[in-house]
Amino acid sequence: MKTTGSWWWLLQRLSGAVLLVLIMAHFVVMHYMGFEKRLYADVLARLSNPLWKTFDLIFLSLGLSHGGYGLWGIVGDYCRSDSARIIALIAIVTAGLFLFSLGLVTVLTFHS
Amino acid sequence: MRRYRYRWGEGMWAYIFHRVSGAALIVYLSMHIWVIHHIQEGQAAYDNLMRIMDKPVFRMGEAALLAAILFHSFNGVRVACMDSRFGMRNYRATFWLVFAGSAVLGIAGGMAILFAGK
Amino acid sequence: MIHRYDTVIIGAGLAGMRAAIEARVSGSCCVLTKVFPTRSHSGAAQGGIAASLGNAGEDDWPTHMFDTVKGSDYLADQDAVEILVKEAPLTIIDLEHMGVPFSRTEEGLIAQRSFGGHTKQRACYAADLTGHVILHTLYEQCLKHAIKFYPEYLVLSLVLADGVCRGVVAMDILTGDIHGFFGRAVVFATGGYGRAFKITSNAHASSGDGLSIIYRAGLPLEDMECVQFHPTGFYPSGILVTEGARGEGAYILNDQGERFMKRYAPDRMELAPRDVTARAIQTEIDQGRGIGGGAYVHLDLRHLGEEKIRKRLPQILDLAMRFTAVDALKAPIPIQPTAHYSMGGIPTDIRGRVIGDAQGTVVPGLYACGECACVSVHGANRLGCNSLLEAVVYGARAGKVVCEDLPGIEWSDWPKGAVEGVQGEVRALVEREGNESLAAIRDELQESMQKNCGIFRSRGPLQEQLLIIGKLQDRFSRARLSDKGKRCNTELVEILELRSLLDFTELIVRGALAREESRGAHYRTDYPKRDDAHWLKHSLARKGPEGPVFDYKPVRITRYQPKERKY
Amino acid sequence: MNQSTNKYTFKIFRYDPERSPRARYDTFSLEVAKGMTVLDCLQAIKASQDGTLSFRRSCRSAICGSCAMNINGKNDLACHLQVSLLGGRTVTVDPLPGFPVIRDLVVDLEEFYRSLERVLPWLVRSSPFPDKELPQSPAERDRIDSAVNCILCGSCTSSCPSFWFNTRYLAPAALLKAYRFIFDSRDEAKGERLELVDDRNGLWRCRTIYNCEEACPKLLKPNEAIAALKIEALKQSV
Repeated sequence: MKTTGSWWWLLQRLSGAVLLVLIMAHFVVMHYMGFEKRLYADVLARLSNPLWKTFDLIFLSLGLSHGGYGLWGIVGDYCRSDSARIIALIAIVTAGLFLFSLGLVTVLTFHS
Repeated sequence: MRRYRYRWGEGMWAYIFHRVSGAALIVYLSMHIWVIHHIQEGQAAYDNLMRIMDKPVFRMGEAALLAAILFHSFNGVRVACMDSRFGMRNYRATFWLVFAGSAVLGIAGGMAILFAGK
Repeated sequence: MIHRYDTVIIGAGLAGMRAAIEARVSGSCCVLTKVFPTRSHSGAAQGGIAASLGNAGEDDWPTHMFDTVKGSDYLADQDAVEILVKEAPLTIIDLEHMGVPFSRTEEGLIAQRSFGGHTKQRACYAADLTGHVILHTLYEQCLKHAIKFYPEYLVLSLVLADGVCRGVVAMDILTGDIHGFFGRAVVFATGGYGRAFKITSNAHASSGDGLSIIYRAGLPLEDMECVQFHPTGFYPSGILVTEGARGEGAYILNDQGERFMKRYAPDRMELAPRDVTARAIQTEIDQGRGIGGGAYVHLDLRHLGEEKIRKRLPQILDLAMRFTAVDALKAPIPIQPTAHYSMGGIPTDIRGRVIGDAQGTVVPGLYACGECACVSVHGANRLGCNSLLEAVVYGARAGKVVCEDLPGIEWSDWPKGAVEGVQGEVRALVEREGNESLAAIRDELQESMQKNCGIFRSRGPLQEQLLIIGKLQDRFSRARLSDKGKRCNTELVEILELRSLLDFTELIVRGALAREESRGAHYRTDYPKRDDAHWLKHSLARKGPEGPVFDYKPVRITRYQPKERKY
Repeated sequence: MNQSTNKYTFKIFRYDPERSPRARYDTFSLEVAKGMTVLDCLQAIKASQDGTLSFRRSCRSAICGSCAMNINGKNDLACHLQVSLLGGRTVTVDPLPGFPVIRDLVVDLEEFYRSLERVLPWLVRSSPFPDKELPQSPAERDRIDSAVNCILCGSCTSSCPSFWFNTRYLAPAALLKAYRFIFDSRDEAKGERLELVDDRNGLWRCRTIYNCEEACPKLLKPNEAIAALKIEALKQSV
């Protein structure tokens, strides 16, 4: 547990790999299975299925953490001032948590 | 600007595309979560929104989204494989492979989105 | 600005850095260097470093000593050689422990290969980058010990007061500022002077600045006429092709595809010492048996096989492609002799202390080691691999002696106006008006030295060369700089280097003219025999009121009496 | 055959803050003989056309690393690049990108040298040394071969965009130096060194752009060393 950077590096790759599968599935369902799949009724039906609920939650959390860590990497690449880095970190984490709770609310509370 | 004066090669473009597509996906994901959140406002409002989203200009956006997803994913796999020395060594060839793969699938998939249901 | 250090070391090659690693123990220490430490010319040494480790067959120090003494044509001081070869094995082990990545045998020991003039396989190597890896390892050790470097400082003059060395004055090349370095001990490790010749294996920086500084300070220089020509330099650039290539078994071929070394050194063939081999190649070329009648012969590696070449001579493969456009796997490499090493230099005793006269009077506070020094372990001809060894062994010795001596050396006063004097001198040089071009003078000097004072020498050309140097010195006084700035004025550096060249080339020529015999690398066609009765002695040249004055001192012979030298 | 000569145009970056705060390009026309390298041409220009042109050079045999510069957009050693092989009649010479320029083609490498010092760049051993050499098999020695051949010319680090944007980044040269010791079978500070390169300006700032692979004039592959270090760091954590 000494070289902590390697953990983050590995996690980013693993989350990326999982996301690759999830996003393909999501994209195919949403864009190639017909327009009605995107409408209220179908979404409602899917979200009533615990499997889809789980899928969406994993997708949501991995997408946000992968994106958030990617953003943090970009900040680290260009930003040398410590205070700016801390501000950026707080902003990323806050935005990530906010979006996550928003998505969480959508997925968990939306059912008939 | 002298600092950045260098003969830009495939590695640079891969890096820039990866970064730009990644940033774009973050922006899209944020908007996406925000928009989907509106499902709480009821069926009529939501389906109306979805119909607006089905207009050609948004469909083009979706096609672009697909291209970004494809490039970012494939290049991610490329980088991970090259980093872990998993078979791939030639950064130029693998870039073009990723580029061609995401271009072909992106154009085909994009066409399908643009002309779906027409 | 005056900096104060107990020890001031000049030069960051193998000798300088090795000295620094020892000298740091007994006080503050700094290293001034004209180029960044890892850019020193030690790094261009390729083939190996000699030591009787016995990793590739039986070997012992007396054999190494005899080979070296015989190689030197008996001009080497044998007590100094004995120290060199006795300390060699431990020195190599010490280097290895510092981290030098030597190539290895299957058993995991340091690999050793054959080399010219050595009768055993005793060249420890790291492919063909031996100097490079040792240089970098010593730099790493200097970082470990937090040794203070002043990189890109050109030393301009020695500060002597009452016969005691007080320090040096140097210019920061990047800013153009002149600094004084006040030290209780000053170690010169400034390297050689191959740039006196047109075709040379040496770096642009190898302009013998240290020697010229010593000479201008009124101290003597020893055996300056002994200049080594390496048999194998790329044609036409003169860039070095390691003797290790022949150590691995490469052939030298003339236009008829003949291994002509059998006519010059039937026993040792291509692995004869450098003076013999270089003369053989030059003779072939002069007699029209160069390739296509041209000024080069062939070095053929092909029979060694691709694997061995790639593994043991990777750099040569790369350089051959880049500098001669020859794929050494498929074709022989065009080569010619190239000015390589200066056996002579600043006279020191076996402890690295600089001596000021033929009686061996020590100049207090002043030390020298490495190629710029003349201990003399190489006499009239150095064996390959012995130079890296000398740099490390005598570098370390100089450092240790400094440690022993420092407690007995008091801080004295920094002479007033030492820095200002040099500042004025440099200013005058920059602002001087004239119509002579620095590059033209340098080119003419290098070309004429090559022609008149090269491998084969004789009275007529040498006398002509003296006249040429005189004229060039005169023209130099009217040489004009177009760059009047202070910041990173490389033209100023070049003119200072040229001044050095003009100083000591005169000594080379005068020494060669005086030494009426042929010994080692010094070959007089008008005196083709060695003359022990008159010339078994070292020459010492110092600056007199009207040009150089020569003096001589005996060679120290302990174990091996001079006899005929045959290979 | 050797007499065939050709005219080339050299477009050279010039900057001398003593005279003018503005950088510019000067063009020189030069007759280039067969076999002349870019360094030979710069020397010829300095000798006969403009003595104020400043650049570093020393060994001119591709081992000292002094004359690394940007030639036609690519970092390389001026001394081992033959003009005739460059293609085209115009040669553009710039100082190494990414480093502050001191004057003309001379750049300030201070930060570059300091970066090397951050990876514990010397052999570390706590166990006692034998009287003889430390044994090392040819295979173990081969493992570090490319890393010990590095000449510290700065070409790789200068070509690295991650370094341009964050000059605190260790960058390829220092990471290659870390590799040289981490994979040396005689060294005993592997863990410590891996922690040093795990710094936030360390290993993970590598964005796999691979400019370093192409920039290296000695054809070493710092990128492969970095990849190996990433795996090694990972192995250490699990």
